[in-house]
Parts: sequence; C-alpha cells; structure tokens
Amino acid sequence: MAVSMNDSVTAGLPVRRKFDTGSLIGLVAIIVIGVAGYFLFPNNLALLTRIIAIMLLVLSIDLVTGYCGVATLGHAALFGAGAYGAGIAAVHFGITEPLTMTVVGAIAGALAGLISGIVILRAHGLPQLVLSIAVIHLFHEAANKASAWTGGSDGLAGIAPDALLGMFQFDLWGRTAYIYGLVLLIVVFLGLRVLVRSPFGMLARGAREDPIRISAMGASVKSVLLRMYVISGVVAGIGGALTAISTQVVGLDSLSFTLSAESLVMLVLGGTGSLYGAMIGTVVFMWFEDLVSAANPFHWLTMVGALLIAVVLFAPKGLYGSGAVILGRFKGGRK
Amino acid sequence: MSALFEVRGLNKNFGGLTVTNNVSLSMTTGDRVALIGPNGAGKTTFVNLVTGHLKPTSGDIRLAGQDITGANATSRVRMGLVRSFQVTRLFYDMTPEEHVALAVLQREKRSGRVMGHYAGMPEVMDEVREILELLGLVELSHLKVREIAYGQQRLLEIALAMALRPKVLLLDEPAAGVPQSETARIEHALDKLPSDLAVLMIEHDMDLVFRFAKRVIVLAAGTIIFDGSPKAVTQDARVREAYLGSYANASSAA
Amino acid sequence: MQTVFSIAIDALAYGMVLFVISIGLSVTMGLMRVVNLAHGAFAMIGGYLASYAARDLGLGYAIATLIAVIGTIIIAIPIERFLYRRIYGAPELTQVLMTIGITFCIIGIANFLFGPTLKTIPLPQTLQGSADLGFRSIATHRIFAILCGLVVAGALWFFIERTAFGIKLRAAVDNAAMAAALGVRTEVVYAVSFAVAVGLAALGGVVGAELLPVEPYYALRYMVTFLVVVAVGGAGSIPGALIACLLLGAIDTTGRYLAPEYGEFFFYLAVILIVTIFPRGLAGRLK
Amino acid sequence: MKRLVAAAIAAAVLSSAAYADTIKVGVVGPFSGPFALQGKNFKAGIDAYFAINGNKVGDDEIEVIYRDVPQADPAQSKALAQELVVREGVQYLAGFYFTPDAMAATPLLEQANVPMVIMNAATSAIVTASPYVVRTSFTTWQTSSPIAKVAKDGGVTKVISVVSDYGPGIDAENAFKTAFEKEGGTVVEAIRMPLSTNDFSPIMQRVRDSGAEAIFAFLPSGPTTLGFVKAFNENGLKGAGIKFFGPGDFTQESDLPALGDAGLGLQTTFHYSVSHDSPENKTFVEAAAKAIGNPAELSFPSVGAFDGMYVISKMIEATGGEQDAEKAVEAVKGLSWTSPRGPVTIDPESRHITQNIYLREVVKDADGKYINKEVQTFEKQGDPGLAFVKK
Repeated sequence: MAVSMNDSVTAGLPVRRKFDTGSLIGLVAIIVIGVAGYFLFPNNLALLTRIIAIMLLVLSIDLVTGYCGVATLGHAALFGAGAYGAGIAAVHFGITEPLTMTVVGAIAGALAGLISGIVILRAHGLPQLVLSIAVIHLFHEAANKASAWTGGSDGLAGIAPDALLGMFQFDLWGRTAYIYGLVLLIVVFLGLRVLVRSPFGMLARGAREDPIRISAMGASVKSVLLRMYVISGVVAGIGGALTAISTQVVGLDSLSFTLSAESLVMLVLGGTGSLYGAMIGTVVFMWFEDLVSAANPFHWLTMVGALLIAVVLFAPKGLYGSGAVILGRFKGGRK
Repeated sequence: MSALFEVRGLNKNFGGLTVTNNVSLSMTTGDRVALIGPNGAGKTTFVNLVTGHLKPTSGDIRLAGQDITGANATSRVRMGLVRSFQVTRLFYDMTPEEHVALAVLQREKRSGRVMGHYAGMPEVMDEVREILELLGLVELSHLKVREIAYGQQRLLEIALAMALRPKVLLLDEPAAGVPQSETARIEHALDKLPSDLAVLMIEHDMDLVFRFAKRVIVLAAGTIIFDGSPKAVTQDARVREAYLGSYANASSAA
Repeated sequence: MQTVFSIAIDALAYGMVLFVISIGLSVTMGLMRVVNLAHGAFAMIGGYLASYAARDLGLGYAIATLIAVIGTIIIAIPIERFLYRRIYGAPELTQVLMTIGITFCIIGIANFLFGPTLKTIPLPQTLQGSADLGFRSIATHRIFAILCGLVVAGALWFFIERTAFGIKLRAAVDNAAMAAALGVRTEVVYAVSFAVAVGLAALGGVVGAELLPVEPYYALRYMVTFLVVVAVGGAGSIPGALIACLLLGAIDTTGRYLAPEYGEFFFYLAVILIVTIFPRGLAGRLK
Repeated sequence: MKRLVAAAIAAAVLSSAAYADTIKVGVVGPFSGPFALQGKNFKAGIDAYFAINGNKVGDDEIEVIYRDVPQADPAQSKALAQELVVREGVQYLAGFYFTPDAMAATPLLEQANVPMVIMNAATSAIVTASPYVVRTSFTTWQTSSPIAKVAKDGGVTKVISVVSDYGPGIDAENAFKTAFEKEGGTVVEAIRMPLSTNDFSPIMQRVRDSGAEAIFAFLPSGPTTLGFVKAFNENGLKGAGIKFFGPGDFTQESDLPALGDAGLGLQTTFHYSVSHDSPENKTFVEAAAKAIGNPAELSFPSVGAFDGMYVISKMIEATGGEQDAEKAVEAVKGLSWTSPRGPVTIDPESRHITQNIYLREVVKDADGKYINKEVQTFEKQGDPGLAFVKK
C-alpha cells in the first residue's frame, strides 16, 4: 500500500548527490584486488590478464543481456573482431603501438557489434538465440576462410606490440600486460558505471522491462538496443585487443561458439544486470576452472557442471545477485 | 483552418471482418472528448490504429495538418500524439522520479546521452519535481514503482503522459482497476492537464465521463453512432439501443 | 537430373535423421517451455546404452534400442524430479545455466565410464550394406532412419492431437493453472512429456549413430544443430520440425554438393533468412 | 618496489636452475575436452619413457608438470606456458597438440631461455618461429607426400582431394598435390569441406561425379573420420573400385575398432603404427599400454611424447642440468637414435625429425584386432613443407 514518509524515502533522497559512492567502492575494490593479485600471484600474471580480458567480454555481454534483455550465444564475435582487428593492424599494417592497437580493437568490436546487432535484433527468444549462433559461426567461418589475413586455424602469430608509452616492454612475466589490462578494466568499469546511470542507461533498462512503454515514450527500442550493441562491441573489442597485445597471437577460438557460450555462463553464474555480477562470475568461473583442471583435468568438466547446477539450485539470481538479496535480508532483519 | 487532430474515413478489416467502419472525427486544442461504447465496439482497435500499432485498411489520420497515417508508432509520439495504457505499463524497478525524468529527457531528445545523470541537470530536475508535485507523487519519488499502490501507479501513467508534453493525448481508461475511493484523485489529476491539450479519453466509468468530457463519442460495432454533448447522449435512441442489455450499468449511471 | 535426384535423396535421409534426433527437443522447448541444452546428452546416453547392450552384451539391435530408450528414461526420471522441476517457468538464462551444467556432468561421467573413444552400435545384417536405386546406391540404415522419422512423426502427432493425454498436455501448456483447476495433474503431465522427449532423444541417438557417432562430446558437438532445427521449425510443432529438418537437410546437402568450401556460409545464412522471415518458426506461419 | 619483485623472481628462477637436482618439464596439451584422448597419449608416452629409462639423468631427476588446454586456444596456451616458466620454473616446455598453441608460446622461449619440444603440432612453420623449437612428431606435409608415389605406382593418374577446411587440411591438400603432380598425376578437383560436416553423402556424390580414380582425404582424427569412411563405402565408391588414400590421421589406432570392417583395406601413410614390428616398439607399447590403462586407446601422439622425452633427457645430459637453451638445442641437432617407430634423426638444419614414413593397410590381425599393417617403407623422409613456409 501507499507508503508515506518513512526512512526508506529519506534514504532515497541522496540520489541527488553528484558523487557516485557506488563507483568509488567498486573502483577501490578493483584496485585493491588487482594490486593484491599482482603481489599474491606474481607468477600468474598472464592468467590474471586473461581473466581481465574475458571479464571485459562478460561485461560486454551484460550490457546487452543483463541491461537490455537480449539473449545471445554469439557475443565472442565482438571480442574476436577486436582481437583480430588489433592483431591484423599490428601484423599487416605495422600498427604496433599498444594504445592505438586497443583503439583499433575497440573500433573493430563496435563494427562487429553493429553487424551482429542488426542481425540478432530481428527476433526474440529462442529464434534470437539461434540468430546469434548463426552470427558467430559466420564470423568464425569468415576468419577461417580469410587465412591470408587471419592465419586461419593456425592462428595469427607475430604480433609484436611496442613498449607501452614507449617505456614499458611487454615482458615474460606479463607485468606490463597485467597492469595495462587492469587500467583498461578500471577505465571501462568507470565508463560503464557512468553509462548505466546515464539517461541512455535508464532508457536501456526500460527497454528490457517494457519495450512497449518505451516506444510509447517516443523512443525506438530497436535503435536503443542497436546503440547498446555498438557500445558493447567497444567493450568486448577492448578485451579482444588486450588478448592480442598480451598473448601476441590470436586464434580462431576467440571467435568461437564455445567462448560465447562459456562467457554467457560466467555472466549468469555471477548474476545478470550488474557490473559486479559480471566480474565476479568471470573470476569465480575461471579460477574454478584453473584450480580444478590443474588438480584433475580428467574430471574438471563434471565439477564445473556440478558448480553450475549448484548455483541454479542455491543462488538462482547468480552469485552476486543472490548474495545481494541475502545481504539485504540480513540488513532488513537487523532494522 | 485544419483541426489539430483529425481522423477521416478510417476502416480496418481483419479478413472478412470489419472492425472499424468509416470512422471520422476531429478535435481541436483544448478539447475534452470521451470515447465510449459497449464491449467489442472496436475501441481498442481504434486506439491501435491511431497510435500506429495497426495499419488501417483505408482512411487517414492527420495531426496538426500533417498526414501521419504512414508514420510508425514512435514517430507519432514524437510528433505529439501520446497515449496512456489501460493496464499499467511501468518499470517496476525504477522510481517515479526516474520514470518522469526519462520521459522529459526523451522529449528533449537527451535520452541518448551516455554521460551524466539526470539529477545533475537542473532544468530536467525542476520539471520532474513540478510534475510529481502537481500529481501529488513527490513523497513517493524515490520508492520503486513495485512498492507503490496501484492508484498511484495510475497517477504516474498520467504524469508520464504530461512529461511528454503532447498535443493530443489518448487516455485509455485512466481509472481502470482503481478502487472507487481513489477515483477522485485520478479526476483531480486529469483536471491538472494543460488546458490547451486535446484529450481523447476512453472510459467505462460514466461518472468520470460526464464530469470530464465536454463531448462524447459513442462507438458501436466499429461505427460512430453518436457525437455530441454529454447531455444529449443518454437521450439518443441509437445509443440506448447499442447499450441495451449489454451494458446495463450505463443507463443506471446516466 | 540424376544428380538432382541423388541430392534430394541425400537431403531426405539427412533431414529425417535430424528429425528423429531433434523432435524430442521440440517437445521440451515448445510444450514445456524449457530451453533444454542437455537434449544431446540424453541422446548420447541412449547411444551408449545401445552400444553397450549390443557390443558388450551381444544383444540384438531391436532389444538394444529398447534398452537404450527405457534405460535413458529411467536415468532421466531422477534428473527431472530433482533438477528440471526446479526450472520450469524459470527465466531462460537460468534454464541455460542448469541444462549446460547437467550436460557437463553427463559428459564427464560418460568420459569416465566409457572412455574417450568412439562407440558404435553394430547394425543387424538387414540394415547393413546398401540398396541399389538404379542410378546410385543408398545405405540401408538410411532408409531405416527415414522410416523411423515417419513413424515417430505420425505416432507423436497421434499422441498429442488424438489422445486424452494429448488434450491434457495441450491444456497444461496453454494455461497450467486452469488445467490444474480442471483436475489435470500438471506435474504428472510434465513428467510424462519429459519422459517421452527423453525417450525420443535416446531413439534418435541410436538411429542417428551412423551419422553422428557416439562419443563423450556428442552432447556439446551437435547441441547447436538441434537448437537450430527446433527454432527454425517453431518449437513444439511436429509438422514445423519435420519441414524444418527437410528444408535444412536440403540446404545443407545442396550446399555441400555445390560449394562444399562455403557450406557453412550457405547453411547459416539460410538460417538467418528463415528466422528473420518467420520469427516464430516455420510453423508459426503455417498454422 | 617493482624492480625488487622482479629481481626476486629472477633470482628464484636462476637459483632453481643452478642448484636444483630436480629438472622440471612443463607439458601443455589437451588433457580434458574432446581431444583428451590425445593428451592421455602424451602422458602415456612420457610415463612409458620413465618406466623404461627411469626418470633420472645423471643425478638430476626429471619432474613433469602438466597443463591443460582442452581445445586450440593460443591465449590460454601462452598464459599457461608463461606460468610454467615463471612460477614452476620449468627448464623445458613440451607437448603442444595444436599448432596455434605451440605458435603462441614460441615468443617466450628466447627470453625465458627455455627450449621447446613439440610432441605433436604438425604445421611446418612452427620450427621456424624460434631457434629453440625441436619437433619429435611429424608434419602433415611429411606424412601426406609419400602417398602420392603410392597412388602413382598403383596406376592412378586422376585423383580428387577432399580435406577439412582448416590449416592441417590445406597443408595435406598442398602436400599431396605438389607430390602427385611431380609424379606426373593430376588432381582433378580439390574440395575443402567445413570441419563441422556430419553428412558426407553429398561429398561422395561429388567424388563420383569428378571421374577420379582415387580419393585423397584428410580429416582430423576423431568422430568425423568414421562418418567419412562409412559414407565412402555406403555410397558405392568402394564398390566402384575408387581407391582411398590419406595420411594416417584417418586410421589412428584408437578409431579402428569403431571403423570396424568398414576400415579394412584403407591405405594410409604415417610415421608410426602401434603394430610396428621392432623390439624397441614392443617394449614401448608394453609400457605405454600399461600407462594408458586401456591399450585400445594407444595412438600416435604417444610416440611423439616418448621420443620428446628422449630428446629432453639428451638435452639435460648435455647441459648437466644447467639452464642453457642454446646449448641444449645445439646438443640434439643431428641426434640419431632408434625410436619405437624406426630410425630417426633430428635434422640439424630445421630441428625437425627426419624419419621413415610407412605405407600401411588396415587389416585384422591373428587375434581379430584391427591394425595398421606396414606394407612399404619410405626411408629418411624430411619435411617437404618447410620449403613452402612464408618468410
């Protein structure tokens, strides 16, 4: 029923504040965890960098799936486009400056986002899922065919990025790549925080909840989703470029259905519709995979499967989503 | 000289079935028109034709002298033809403030911005406050919509329509589902609608119709059978015939 | 002309194999509204059981097939009871997560029990070899698969459209609450349809094994194919699935004959085209 | 601060090299996923080596650390190789089933001062990626070329080539085409089909229509080879007398039981058959079969791994356990020994293995088991594909 003035109303008022505490907390958390990772696992930086790159892909899926409600099993197309974009720029055009490579990756990702958006947004539900599958297979096949440019199934090797800012070489320990990845992640995270709170972010959330209402407001739902697809392409493209720069090789796996499906699983595992969910899902899945596959590669698939089932049974909103609910209940209980 | 909003010779057939039959009407600035009719008269189809969700078989629709028959639903909204919904369509995880802000931003063509927060845009905030105050929703402005009462959600529907500053507003049963005790608030809100706005209200509640409308149009079996003053409507033989039996409440309310 | 005939026969055979394997998924997705990515896993279980029964126990093909279907259903019952029942009506993504999890587990277990090598199901003498059609020969087991497809399509159509259970099922799909109010035990209806779907998967796994050999990654390898078939046909529609299979079979076969190096492009472009023109699947327009 | 950490790590790496009497070897391969069987064979080969020769070289003990890359995934492979070098302090990298995975790790070698021994990945170009790469397996060019001579000798002049449309498939096509045209034959048509092809009937129709007398085919070992061979038989091509040639990936021993009688008579050329008749191979197969558990799963990657360990042990011997990639690689250049597959040499020029390639035919042995029976030997084959590597 109607709630008059009570504490939750006053609690809501600080929305007016200019300063975004949520972003600050997230920022501090990323930096603390990132730095801790650097010192706790100094010999695993390559793996951590890889986690960051995939995290960018998962964040990018969250933009279209979590915030806009588009189901996709083909999002690696955007990631792979970024990776190949940056890689081809380096190998065939001699663009080896890492920042420029990243920008090229972002643009390639945005283009791939535009193309897949145009196709995928033509249907809903299961047919949409199938369109996304078709898109990723077409991208994969195209890259396989264009082996003169992409190296085909042998992979695109020979990417040799310059020193970052002319000072920091991409070294054996992967320190530069890791720190660069961390910085990219922070920039993207802050950018996305701004985006999801922005008018456009509200519009996108609205488009997921009730597209008819959005069009009754005079906004074209399709255009909103397509723009979001392009933005998500930028994010995924940056992730792809980071892979190309840090591993110096790009394989067809970066354009695969497997990667698309795996990263969607990571997102759902963490919880859709929140940036933290996407990041937590990636870390937990990849960490779990690394741990289990090192311990017992012959059975890791069974254990990963069991993990996924357990999450559906006991944390149906994903790890972050369900965690937030439990925390909220706990707080509510105290009040 | 043309009317603000005009529908001429509108027809819609589904297969062999004619659902809208040669409907014509026109409205000018400040009009308060009620569209009534028994169930199955074709009101919903009419709304869908006007808002652009259905394509008419023939006939045309004009807004401010411009033919909008071929325009799609969203561009009609942008041209100033706005509707509200019979069943509340709101974003349950957003606050009323966010709803209205989004509508204002959309109207101002600022909803595509990927930076900034509406709270940091004073002119937007001022307008949002103003509308929420006008409709008595200020106290709820930071609650999630799922937490507020249905009557208040209906008010928010009206608030959203106002925020879009339409030229013509189609109100689809604004009081539907609202308990009798709260209809007064809805009525009150309708009074606050800008006086130069042309309003076409589809409504079942005859009390509301008579208090609000200056003119009543009766639709039956897809055809307009009456267009005139609220006083005259109950006297009209064809209207009585159309409603007889099928809509006993109407006569009692009249 | 002969070539056209020949391609048409290949297309028919391939399409029917697809149909037998995918139709169960169409039932779960269309009638029970579950995005069941584990469908291939059940087909695989069927394949393994039949292979074990026929090769290791030396039983006949028919008995092995029967064991596969019944065995898979028995294995699936607890899975339905404890896992699937939790996701009926849940959001699509949750269903995806759950059924992928189940698939992973089944793959892992199959790998552990049967090892990573290919398993075959020995065909009976009558199904071995090829039949001569005059201008070309066709494998006998393919003719068998075509017949199986026709029988399954007919039986399923009869089951859903003409039996009391079918009426209950359709009622439960249209409006579960209403059906329950009318005394339909929706839980039982769901369990039975799930069993039917799983049984069909197992049958498909056995009949299709000549084309899609049984090995642990079967469940993932062909998942996409099954999904595509169901989406193109329109989930839940038997005629839709049948037409989709024949159409996709024809596109795939023709593409691979005319321009094998672009076969993949052909196929997926056609899928995009069909799905865009018929967003609810082929059956969405046919009805 | 940063420099301090770096110094500490460097010191750690160096010290592990200088004083350790445990020498670590990092093996990257597919130990889970659809290709787990091949990874299992790596492990079986390595275990067999230790079972036969022990795990000690002088005073130094060899310790193998496995890392799993389930499918071709160069980024993951590089990350794991890096981790092996930096964290585990491995002195040797080995394994690598897929070419892109091997390629991804080669840029590390020089900086890390680590040699890499390829136990499978079969694209010619890998050895050119770094001077620290040595290969003990084969290349697709190497195994696909000799069959051209077999075809020619069998009186075949017109062949249709059918390969999977990916790197190794294209390699096989080019290798066969080059060799066969040199023999004076013609490849009437070259078909590349997508890796995901399940139904090969339309392809067989093409083969029939092409009027070729024989088919040269390459598919990655695994489920699709089965469908391909069956389609070949069932569509009446076998009956029509069309001959079937291909490299041995087609008839890897672990797929033979599934192929059954359909596989009988298939002729393939390859560097190794589990049934190779020599005392060395008998010892090897005994040990490897024990290591893998199920002898039916034993296949060609095991011998690449076995010989890879032999090469690594020679490297350790030459360097006395010191970490010195250059010296290690130098020591095995020109190394010759008798492998289970027959006499082999590491070509000092390319660092690729020179070996006999055998023509084999699938037959049933006395116990009713399907085997690849060696019928002809092409001695001392190098890698003809190297000439075509783009510089």
